[in-house]
Amino acid sequence: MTTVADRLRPVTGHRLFWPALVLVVMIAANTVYRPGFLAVEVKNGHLYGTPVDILRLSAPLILVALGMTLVIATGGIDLSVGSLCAISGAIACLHISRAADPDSPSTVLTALALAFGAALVLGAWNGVLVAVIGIQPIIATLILMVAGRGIAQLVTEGQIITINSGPYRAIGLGHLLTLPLAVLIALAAALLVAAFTRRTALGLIVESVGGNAEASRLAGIRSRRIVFLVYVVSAACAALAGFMVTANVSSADGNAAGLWIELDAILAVVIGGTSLAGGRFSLGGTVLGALIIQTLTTTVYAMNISPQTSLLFKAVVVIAVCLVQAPAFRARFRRRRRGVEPGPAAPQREKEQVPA
Amino acid sequence: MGTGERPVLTMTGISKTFPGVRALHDVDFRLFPGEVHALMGENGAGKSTLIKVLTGVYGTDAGVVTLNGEQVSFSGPMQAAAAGVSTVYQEVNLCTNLSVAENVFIGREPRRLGAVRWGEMRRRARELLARLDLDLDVTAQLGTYSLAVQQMVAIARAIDVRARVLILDEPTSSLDAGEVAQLFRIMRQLRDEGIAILFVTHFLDQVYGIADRITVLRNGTLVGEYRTEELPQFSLVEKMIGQELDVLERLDEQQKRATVAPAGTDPLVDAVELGRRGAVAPFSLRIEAGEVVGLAGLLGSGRTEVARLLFGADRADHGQVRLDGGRSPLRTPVQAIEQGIGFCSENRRAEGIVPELSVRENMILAMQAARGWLRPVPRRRQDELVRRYVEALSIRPANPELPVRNLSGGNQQKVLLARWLITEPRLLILDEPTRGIDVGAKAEIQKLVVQLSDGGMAVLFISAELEEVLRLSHRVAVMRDREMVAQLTNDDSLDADRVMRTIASGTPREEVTR
Amino acid sequence: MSSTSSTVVRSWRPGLPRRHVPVLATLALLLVMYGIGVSQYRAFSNVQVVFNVFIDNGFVLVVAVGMTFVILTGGIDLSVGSVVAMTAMVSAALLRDGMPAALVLVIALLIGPTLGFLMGCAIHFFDIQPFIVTLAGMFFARGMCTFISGASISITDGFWTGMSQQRIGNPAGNFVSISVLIAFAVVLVAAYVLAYTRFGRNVYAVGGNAQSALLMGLPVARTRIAVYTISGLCSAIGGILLSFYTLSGAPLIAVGMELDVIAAVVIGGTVLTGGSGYVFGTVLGVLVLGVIQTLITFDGSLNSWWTKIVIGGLLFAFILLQRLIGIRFK
Amino acid sequence: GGMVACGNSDTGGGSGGDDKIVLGFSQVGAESGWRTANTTSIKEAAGEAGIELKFDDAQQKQENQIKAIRNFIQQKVDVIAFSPVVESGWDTVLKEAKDAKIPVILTDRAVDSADKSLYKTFLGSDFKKEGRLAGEWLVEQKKSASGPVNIVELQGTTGSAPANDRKEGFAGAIAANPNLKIIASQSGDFTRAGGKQVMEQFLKANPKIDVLFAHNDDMGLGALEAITAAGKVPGKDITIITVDAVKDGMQALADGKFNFIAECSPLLGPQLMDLVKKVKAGEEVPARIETEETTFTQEQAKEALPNRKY
Ligand SMILES: Nc1ncnc2c1ncn2[C@@H]1O[C@H](COP(=O)(O)OP(=O)(O)OP(=O)(O)O)[C@@H](O)[C@H]1O
Ligand SMILES: Nc1ncnc2c1ncn2[C@@H]1O[C@H](COP(=O)(O)OP(=O)(O)OP(=O)(O)O)[C@@H](O)[C@H]1O
Ligand SMILES: [Mg+2]
Ligand SMILES: [Mg+2]
Repeated sequence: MTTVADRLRPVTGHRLFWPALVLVVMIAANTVYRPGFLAVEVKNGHLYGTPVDILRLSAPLILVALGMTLVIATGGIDLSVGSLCAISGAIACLHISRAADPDSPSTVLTALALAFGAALVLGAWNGVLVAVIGIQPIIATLILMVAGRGIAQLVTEGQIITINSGPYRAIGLGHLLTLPLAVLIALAAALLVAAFTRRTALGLIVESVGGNAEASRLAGIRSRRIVFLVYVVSAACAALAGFMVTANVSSADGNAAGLWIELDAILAVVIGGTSLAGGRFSLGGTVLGALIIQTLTTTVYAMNISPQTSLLFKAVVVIAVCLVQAPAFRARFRRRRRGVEPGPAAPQREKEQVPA
Repeated sequence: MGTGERPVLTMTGISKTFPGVRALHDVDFRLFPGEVHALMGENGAGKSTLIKVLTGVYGTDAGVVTLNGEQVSFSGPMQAAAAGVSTVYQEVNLCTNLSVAENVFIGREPRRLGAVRWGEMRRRARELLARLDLDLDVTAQLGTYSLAVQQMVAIARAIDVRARVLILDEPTSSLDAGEVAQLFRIMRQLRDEGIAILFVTHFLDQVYGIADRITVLRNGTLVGEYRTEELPQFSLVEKMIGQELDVLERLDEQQKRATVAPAGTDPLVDAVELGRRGAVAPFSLRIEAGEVVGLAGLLGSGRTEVARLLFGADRADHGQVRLDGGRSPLRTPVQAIEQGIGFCSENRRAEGIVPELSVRENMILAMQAARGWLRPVPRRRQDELVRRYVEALSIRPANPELPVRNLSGGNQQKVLLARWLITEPRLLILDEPTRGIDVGAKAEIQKLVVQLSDGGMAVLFISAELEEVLRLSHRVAVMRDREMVAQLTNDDSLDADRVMRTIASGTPREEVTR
Repeated sequence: MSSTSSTVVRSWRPGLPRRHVPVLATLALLLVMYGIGVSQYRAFSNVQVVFNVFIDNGFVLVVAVGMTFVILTGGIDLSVGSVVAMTAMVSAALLRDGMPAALVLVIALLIGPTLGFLMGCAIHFFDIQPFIVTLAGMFFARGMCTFISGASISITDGFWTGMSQQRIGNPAGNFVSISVLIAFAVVLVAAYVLAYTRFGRNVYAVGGNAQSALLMGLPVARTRIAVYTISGLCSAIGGILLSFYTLSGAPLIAVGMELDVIAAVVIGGTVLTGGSGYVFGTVLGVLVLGVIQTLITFDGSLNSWWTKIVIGGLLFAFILLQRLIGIRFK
Repeated sequence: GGMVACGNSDTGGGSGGDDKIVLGFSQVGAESGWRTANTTSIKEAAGEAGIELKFDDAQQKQENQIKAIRNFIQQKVDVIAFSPVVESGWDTVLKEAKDAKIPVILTDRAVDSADKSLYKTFLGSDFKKEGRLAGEWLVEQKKSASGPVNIVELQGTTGSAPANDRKEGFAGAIAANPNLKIIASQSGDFTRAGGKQVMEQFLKANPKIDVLFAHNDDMGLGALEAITAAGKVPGKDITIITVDAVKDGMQALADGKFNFIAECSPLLGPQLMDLVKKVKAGEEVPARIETEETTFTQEQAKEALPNRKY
């Protein structure tokens, strides 16, 4: 018995174990409720099924949450991502809708470049407010959160811009190798961010700035530059997500696109094990967190939970997720159990700690 | 001494395990009323843990604590304080956002009808601090004062309580001789009133100056309890480190540093009329390669400010720093590091460690910053460097992947030191590098400074311990009231007495040697 | 030692300006903004315009006071908007079912603090981040709103309509509502609690450094849990005031209010990491947002989206100036 | 007509010298294309009618609307009009308006005040009727259906008046035929993305869906994508009924992807301005005026599409 527990420890001790378990449990519950939940079939050469939907729909959230992870790791927060989604989507769709040939790749590429550029400028604006002027992140980005919706609606003139552009649509709905393109894009972005932070020293530097900004400064880190940078990255991620959200329905809605995605993104980051106080961050955890949130939403729809109770359901699940993850909660739980069976931890640990 | 009486406090069979570390194993400890009891041990021996277990910060795995013969198990410092156990924890644990007066009294403010009496509180705070010879603006935020002052405030807070047990975990590590004397006077007074005092320090002479009894811990286990007069200094050290090392001999063998200022046309660092309004008056200071310059002065005399200006941590509004005779602007830490300057801050918690990061990451941080984010230090190189310094500075536990927050205070200090040694700087500014470090390690660090300077590294050495400064420095710059009043060559004629006199007396500017 | 009283007075004085610079800067900017309004729009100088700002923001003020406690400890409470709505909703539903007003008041005032208490416990004992716990609280309370009723419920109860329509004013016709008086009472009590009680000072200590506060022997657990309970209570009072204000409970009311409230608190000079700030600043923060809103209505020429952009712009201008003044005086 | 914006926007001098009518209008927000068309209509109509418009956007918050009305009272506008964010909770502020002798007109959504003297009239659509019309059309279509007809419903934002009323109206109408069954009903928040996401799950959870009733065009348009992706033919395999008749919706109807739309016209402007003038002149007006609205089938849509304004 002890041996099994011991062998499992490296797994259960991993910081992604609990979020992953939660995800598995949620999927299992869905499958029990509706056995076809996990069914995936090939339709028109594409994979089709609820799991694929979840992956595809969580792609924008994953993107936004990736940027948010870095921002939060520096001890900040970015409330403007939802508005940035709307702005970038609106600019791209506006350009395409005005172009003579909405189907030509060059039109779409220019549109993407324009929108992406605008998002970078706005990200830089956030960065300047936080890193240079020193405004508290939540307020600095609140400005753009409020004004950004206005900008997005200004771009669309309050209407929903509907476009009919194959290449643009593909960002949200296209497939590559039977997989939704959106999933691949999110995956690529995640790998890119992971490579940039973990293959270079960027991750360490970000964590250090978030962990203790003054100590980092005295160790020779250009903290401001890093802080500035993460807001730009966050904006870039938000822009990509904005493209997906709008491409998904082939229309840009300045008001609804990316609405409240900032809360979901923050939730995803925190569920993934990154502390809002800054410091250590976990990209894998964030991705898992985003999947959990999307699965939760899909569950509400799939189980046909009434709109009246769906928020209650969400509240309960969020609390449950956080509780199983909280070490303090598990410690309490375990202590109660240890009375029955002796904890296997002690004897095993002893050997490795006594210094030779 | 009240040894005839019953102990006011006993701890028996205390064990405490942190994930991966057994901090305490079956430790016994007792404390009698009216005695000063020193708790000794190397860095990481478990002293602070024992104290935290006692006051309920940590739960125990096993063991019994009794207070006045009754078994107690505090759920936290609040309960402990209520039961008459007053504690100053290692590292200043106060709220820097509150005023000095509040830090002294919060939790037991004078009140009338439930309302805090601010005036009364300030008055009493002022009185209490005056007992410690401190004249502060008690309405100012605590954070505006230096660490040493904060430490004194923490002590003031602890001695005000009508406690039966007073616990002081390394209270003297950032104090200078005068402050220590003041503190000891009060400790004796309290002892004579029958209060039991538990005292942790790494200064052996302080132990022999005040303690009645000594308990020694090693690696989380109890070595023994001794009467001070029955335990000679060298056997105390042997018991602490568990080997028959002749550390003390080695300490003594260190000679007065040679006075030869290495010849060179241009000094390595040449600060010209460097100053910052409100912090330190303009001063000039040259440091040659391979030279150790000590900074002496009383608490708050501006030593830290000098160091920060040289490093660019604060921006100078007067004068400039020249390196290698050239005129390179030095305005930020980044530039300083590029020029080969390292700065080990005295305030390791606020300005030093990044608590969440591992020992390894903390160590390579400065090196990594200097290389830029695009060129990560290869993992193998990291491991090699980290292993070398963990060994050289005997950092314990020797697991580099532990979050540095879990290390004992002294070991954190060593990690910081390693961070700068790894960058192989040309000038290393050490602000209180030996604070909270045990005898053995301190000797190692001193040896290291000598070695490094022999190897051509310049060192600016700041320490509250004058002996240490004198032992290591080629020259000693003396600070008083935020002004550099003298630079003395450390030749045979220089001793602690003369430095103290320079600090105390008039304006011996003429003594300045260049 | 003979001149103790005089030293007390002296040492109080020099401490005053620097600590209060941010708040004073905010006050000055607020006055400037008001001045701009008066010079630009004719009716802006009516006393009633100022009174209206208070009438319209009384409940926000109360909620912001609760939020101030939470933020001072370094936490955050996202549930306030939903709790406000839930309180109004519960009151409306119970009144509709014919429960006597006094009983409804008691029940409504208990729900918020209870939820706050539970959230505080989760935050403290299980060490879950306040953001998440209160977000779940927000989902829960909002869910309860729609659960109680999908549509809004009017309140016709005599006590409620009385409280709502009672005007306390002068013969010239200017008036404030009872809610304003209640809000002021809450502000005064909160200011007193923060400045003059042990609990209040503990709030600052926990916000400054919770670990230190614990080692200093302060009741960190109690304080933490209490601030969320207080925030819940303030939200409940805010909810009652809102139900006076609108004489109804609506499931979708006060959506996004938490952000307004947080913004108000922060604009008022309270630092989000905790440990510094004043209730008076929060009052100013609420007024700033209220005056911005008033300015925009008086203008009356803005498009829907320009409204948002201008609100963002004014917010930015305000915070930038506040920050610059703060830096200058440091 | 050709009045350039010569007046300095500062005072709105209205009630001063010239007798241009000043109308204070508080809009819900700009949460949908429908709403924007509504705003545009009102602005244009005000310009044409020579009425000075003080426009306020409440950003979907009742509090903001109450504030705006109070400020209109302070500015002594001639008439106040607003589209209430929610039905209830207006008595206090409307009483203040009444005391200040400023007449109030409601547009688009009603209020539930017991005291009908607080406002002059209501101008707008009847959401319940829209739901009912949609339901009645369906009952008519399926009256020969022998087996059960499975309906899924995409609700608007939970708790909003149009969502509640359309649901109620629709449910009431289809009760006439026990074969018609709503097997799933979920909120799509009035957005295309919401409609699409919910529809995807409806399709997976329910193998046989015959009818979709969406509370607005946008959700219906989103659902279209989901239906297509599932390999079904919208308008054929699944009958789609929506409300609103915005341009994109009409296009879909004309293209045969939708089957029926109950119109909910945002073009209230001209009617509103007429009312304002009448009210200002002290004329009697009916207590309730419904916007001229109709319903569209696919054929009607093809005809109407070329001259739709929005
Ligand atoms: N919170 C913690 N988590 C994990 N390990 C800890 C924690 N606190 C202390 N330790 C470990 O427990 C051991 C004892 O530490 P302690 O702080 O008691 O040492 P100390 O004797 O006070 O040393 P110093 O003289 O350096 O202050 C060390 O190995 C330390 O790394
Ligand atoms: N005894 C004292 N009374 C009042 N203020 C003091 C006292 N000692 C120090 N200070 C204040 O502490 C602040 C920091 O001084 P600084 O850090 O430069 O001193 P230092 O020489 O480095 O001292 P140390 O490093 O020993 O703390 C100064 O602002 C000074 O006013
Ligand atoms: Mg220690
Ligand atoms: Mg110093």
